[in-house]
Amino acid sequence: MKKVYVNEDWCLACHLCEYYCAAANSGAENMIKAFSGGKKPIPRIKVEEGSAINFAVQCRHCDEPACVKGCITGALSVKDGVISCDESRCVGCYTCVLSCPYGCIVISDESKVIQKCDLCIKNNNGDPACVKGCPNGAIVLEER
Amino acid sequence: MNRYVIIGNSAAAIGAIQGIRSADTEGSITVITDEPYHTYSRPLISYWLEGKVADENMYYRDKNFYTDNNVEVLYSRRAEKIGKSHVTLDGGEKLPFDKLLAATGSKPFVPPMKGLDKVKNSFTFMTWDSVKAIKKKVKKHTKVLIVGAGLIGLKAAEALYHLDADITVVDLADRILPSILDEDAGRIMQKHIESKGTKFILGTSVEEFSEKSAKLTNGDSVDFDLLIVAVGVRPNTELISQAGGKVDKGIITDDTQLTTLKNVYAAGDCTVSHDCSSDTDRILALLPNAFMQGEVAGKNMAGVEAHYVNAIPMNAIGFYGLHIITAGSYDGEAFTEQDAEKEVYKKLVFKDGLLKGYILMGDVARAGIYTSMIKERIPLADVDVELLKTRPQMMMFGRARRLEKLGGITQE
Amino acid sequence: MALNYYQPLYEVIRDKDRCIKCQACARQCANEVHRYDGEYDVMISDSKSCVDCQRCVAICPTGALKIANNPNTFRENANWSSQIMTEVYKQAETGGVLLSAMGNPKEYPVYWDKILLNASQVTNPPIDPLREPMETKVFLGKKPKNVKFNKDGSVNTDLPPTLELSTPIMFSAMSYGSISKNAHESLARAATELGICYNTGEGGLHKDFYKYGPNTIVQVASGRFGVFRDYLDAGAAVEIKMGQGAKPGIGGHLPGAKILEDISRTRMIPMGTDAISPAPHHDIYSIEDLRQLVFSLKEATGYKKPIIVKIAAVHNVAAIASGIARSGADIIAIDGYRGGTGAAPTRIRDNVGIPIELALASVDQRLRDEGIRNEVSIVIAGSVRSSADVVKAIALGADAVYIGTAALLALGCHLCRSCQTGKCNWGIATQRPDLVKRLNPEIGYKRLVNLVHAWDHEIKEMMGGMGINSVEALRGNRLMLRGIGLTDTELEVLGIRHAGQ
Amino acid sequence: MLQKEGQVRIPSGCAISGFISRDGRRIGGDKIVKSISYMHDRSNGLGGGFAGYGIYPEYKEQYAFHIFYNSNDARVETERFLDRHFDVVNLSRIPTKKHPNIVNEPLIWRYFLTPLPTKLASSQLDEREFVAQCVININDRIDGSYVFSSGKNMGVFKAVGYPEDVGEFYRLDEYAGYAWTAHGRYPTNTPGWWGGAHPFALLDYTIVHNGEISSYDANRRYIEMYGYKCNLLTDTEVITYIFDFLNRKQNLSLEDIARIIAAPFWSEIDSGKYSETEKKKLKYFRNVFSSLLVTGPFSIILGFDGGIMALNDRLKLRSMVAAEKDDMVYLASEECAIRAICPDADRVWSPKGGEPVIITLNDK
Repeated sequence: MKKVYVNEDWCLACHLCEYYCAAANSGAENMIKAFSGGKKPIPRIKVEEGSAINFAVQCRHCDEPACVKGCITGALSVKDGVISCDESRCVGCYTCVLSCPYGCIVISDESKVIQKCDLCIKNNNGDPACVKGCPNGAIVLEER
Repeated sequence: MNRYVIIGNSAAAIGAIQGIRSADTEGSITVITDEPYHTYSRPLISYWLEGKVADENMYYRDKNFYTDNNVEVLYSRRAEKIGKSHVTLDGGEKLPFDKLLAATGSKPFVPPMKGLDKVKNSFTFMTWDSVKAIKKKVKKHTKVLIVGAGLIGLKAAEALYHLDADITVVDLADRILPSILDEDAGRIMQKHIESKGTKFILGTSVEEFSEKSAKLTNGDSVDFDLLIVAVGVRPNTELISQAGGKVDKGIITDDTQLTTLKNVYAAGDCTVSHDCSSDTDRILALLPNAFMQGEVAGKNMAGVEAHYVNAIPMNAIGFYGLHIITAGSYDGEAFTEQDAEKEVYKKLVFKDGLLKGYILMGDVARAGIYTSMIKERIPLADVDVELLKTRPQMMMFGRARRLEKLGGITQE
Repeated sequence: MALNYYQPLYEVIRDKDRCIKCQACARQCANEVHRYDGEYDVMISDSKSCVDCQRCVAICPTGALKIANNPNTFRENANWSSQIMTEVYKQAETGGVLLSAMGNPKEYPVYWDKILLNASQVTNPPIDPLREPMETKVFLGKKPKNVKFNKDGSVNTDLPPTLELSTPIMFSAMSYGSISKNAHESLARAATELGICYNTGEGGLHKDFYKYGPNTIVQVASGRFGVFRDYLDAGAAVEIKMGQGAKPGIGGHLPGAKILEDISRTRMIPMGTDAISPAPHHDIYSIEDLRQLVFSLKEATGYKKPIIVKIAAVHNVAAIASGIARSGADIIAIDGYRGGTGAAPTRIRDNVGIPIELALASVDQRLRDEGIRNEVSIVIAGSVRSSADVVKAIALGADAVYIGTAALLALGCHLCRSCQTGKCNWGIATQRPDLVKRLNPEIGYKRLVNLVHAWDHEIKEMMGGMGINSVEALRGNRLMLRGIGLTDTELEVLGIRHAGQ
Repeated sequence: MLQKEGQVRIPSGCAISGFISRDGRRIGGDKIVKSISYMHDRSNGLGGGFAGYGIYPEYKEQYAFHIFYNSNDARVETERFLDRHFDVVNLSRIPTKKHPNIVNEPLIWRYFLTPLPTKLASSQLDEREFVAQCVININDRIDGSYVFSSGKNMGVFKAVGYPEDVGEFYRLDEYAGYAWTAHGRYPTNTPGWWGGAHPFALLDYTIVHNGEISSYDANRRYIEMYGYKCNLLTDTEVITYIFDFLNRKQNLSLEDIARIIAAPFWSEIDSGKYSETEKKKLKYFRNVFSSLLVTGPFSIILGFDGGIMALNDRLKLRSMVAAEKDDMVYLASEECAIRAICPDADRVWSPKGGEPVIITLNDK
């Protein structure tokens, strides 16, 4: 399955992936609207910055997903290899936050339920927004 | 064609069904449950009581789960006895099996307490039915006494808080949530809960109940309209022990979840697990644990070898909006950071060059990275400990490990 | 400083309705123009530091930024322009030589834009490159004067060392040091994929890039940086750099601050020391000295590699070229006054040298008049901006062109002409690791390949239009050119007729 | 005033025809006139001409110069030049017949010459080079004088007019040769000048050409480095010089010359159809003589001592047909021009672009 990978040699820590991700999944029609009025939608990708190395991390869509197995409500599920969350069923217990070895489950500021990368299959973005938005080709969608 | 029988209808049972079906789409699966409900999530009962989760969201898997997986469910039936190749149901009916799973879970423990029989509105907090009964009795300002300041007692308290009940929690211990929090963290949580109006009476116990009042050992008495006893749970091990299977604190299994009985497996809260963080055998009554044990059991029942290892105690839970994530064992050298004002607490426990356990309160983001450190026994020598202490992050791993973990690339 | 005698050149214009305060601009500006103020929750811009490199504009996800000319004006004066005044103020302030980068930006005539191409109508069919073969392969190097025959009467097909290019375009000399390693890698990989050559410049050859040797021209310049046996052996050709169009008559200076570990090793000079290329080669004070160096290099490389001599286009370029053609060199590279540089004194860059178009025309004609055009190939450089410029250059007589600025543009350069600061926000003219990283060679090399492919297609279209299906039939074919708006002298130097004639 | 050849570059379309008897049988000039007349519509009356080989058996050791003079003064000056360099064995006006369609004729003279041995020796040139340089000298330097034929035992006859009229004008029925070529011209912007008509000749090389080459200036500027002067600015002129340069000066065979001026495409060279040696040679030619690649449409017939050769551009952008009958080989822009004089050819074919058809006398 094609997954999103980040090449840390080329990540510039510009954090644009976070913004493209947040905007794409905000339901707003564009980035300006997504962030209008001081709104700060939470991205499902997270840039880690080091002194020389930076990289972004997002869901690895594991073959044996601890988050899905541990989910107490059944909100997390796997379909065609893509792990996604039915946010209407999440109660915010964060067992998945506890379980994810990559720290890729994020908590919505507003609803307090969790959000996670679903490779943009649920929005109208086409290829994942982080991949399309990365200015340096550091984020790729590929088979490995 | 294999005949699979599963006693129980919760996480371990569902895990087993998924495990069996990943390997065997043909065999027949029969589930025996003494409840009348489609599989539902027990941890959700407090949310249901609070009104946060509606009936239709109580279910652990969607409506078609059994049909889709070709499972027959015997609702409101009890398994009375396990034989060599059949289960005797209530009413004497015999259900033959080739492989059996005991996913019998646990039951509330109600210790003998003087005068308890006089209390009409006494409840435990374990099943959907129990909270349904509670809901009928609770109105605004209903006085509720909860015995037990553990996870169940406080989840019950939180739910009732949302129903504007007047809540008092009594516990023999001098702090709350002693099973998962240390004293400092417990204090922060206690303060937080108290700030919402819930009262604690700690270090004391009920000497004697009357119908609507409890006399405490410290001499005080507490009036109540409704009593919830939440002092603990006990695994349902009788079926196995009666059949001759080995039982200790819970049902004993090997790491394929096989009991000491041939063709009989067990999974979930009724079993004993090996906690790899403390290297001890104990009951890990946790939903993820139950599901994964069930899944391993299911695979083995269907003939695919699987092992359940790396189990650790872990909890992700929130009370009155303050979240905690904890995992592992707290036996070792501790690094702590706290800001009681902001209700933020962090404790990392190191031993033998490994991260053994942690408590995160308030800021729980990315806690799973710590969990993976414990489960995978990643040596501290391999990570940047300063970064580890700052916050959970992938940056603390070396480049090679990051490439492996994040990039799926293993370097020679 | 109490008084600002001059004002910033540019003004950062931020559309507050569009800005989402993502701070990408702040993170990406090495000049620290943009800043987020947490206290007031606003983005703040310091226009004074802005060089108009357009990085922030390009990276802004909402199109909230524009860089505009500062509308502030000095009183208009056709003689004392704002720029000249500002330069006086700067020099009065610093006492220093003005430095600039990239090519001469002044409004001198661009002859490429005053030359028009021909196309076939009726008497001669245009050729459709999508249907018919259309060839752009060229060979650079000396051609034998006469055909020689073997004893059995067959043609002796041995040739002097030759560079074979899939298309008559090469990447011009840009040293590792003046540009980043990633920029070099992009050029090297692109040249390899394209079947052309790139040029090391005078910075030596990084050990990682020896594998691109068959597509590498290694340069020997007055500083002799990084020159040793393996280096000479690695390249497909050796270029002796006598001069550079952007700064004829002067040498180069890479400040010690840029001589980091890798560069120091590649240039073979101690870390932190200034890399100074003298103005002349101190072993070449005349043409016969050049001949000695040409043959020294041939000896050193076993007569297997063509030797290129690169000069700046100056007034008597034709005579100089004639001398070079007779020096044993195989290829002459001529760099016009609009050629780029990583750093040059502004006055030199803007006032020394001549346009490459005129230099090329006179060199080609001179060599033909002397009957020695086949002794050397001619490669020209110094602002070849498009495939049309390439076609015109070849029709004027060039065998191939070097592109430098255009290649850098492909890599992201926006011609802010601030290379000398070392803070290139596009990761090209910098050695700062965080900035170098911004040029991902994977992207960079593809963009270069795209550019050259696109130009190659266009060259083929234009050739096809003229009814020419191979680039050798275009070379020196000045009948395909007509001048527009040129004086008789200019037409005479270019050797072309005026449009309508 | 309209400019003539040499003052301006004039593209033109045309008709060409030619034939040879491999046995060396001499065939009357009326045949070639008949052939070219069938392609009347391919000319526009602004030029026609012929080359005959083997037509002066009685003077076969002498160079036959055909010269146009604009004036008697030009003739006098030229003859003074000729006397200085040659032993003139015979001189006369070329016999012509008044023709209503042929007007403004210059003075047309013929000389049979041998280079003066002393002059030749002091020039240190070989004889043919000496003669070629003299021809180029006259054409370049003597105003109003133009040598349009300079080979041995062959002659060019050309004028402004339709080729069939030109043939009558020169009384070609009175000549006989083993090979003939012919040209009907369709220039697009000139009144036509007698010297600009085809064939173009240097020594025994003659070229008739149909086409318009796009590589002209690249070819011209190259060939002029080697002592040639392209005074007429015509394709035919430069192609003739290229043949002369490659064949006479570089000693390359006609086959190899075809591989240079109509070189195979790289895709073809690399296609695997050639041996490594052949590939290397093709690559060598395309490198060393890259400036002699001729692009744009052309079909040419080269006449030379003892044979003729036909060649098309490598895309075959101009028509050319060949035919064979017994010892005869015919070449023409259109098949009708062959059928007119050889209705029952054994074989008729269309040579491929870039592939030369070279026919030589059997005893050569």
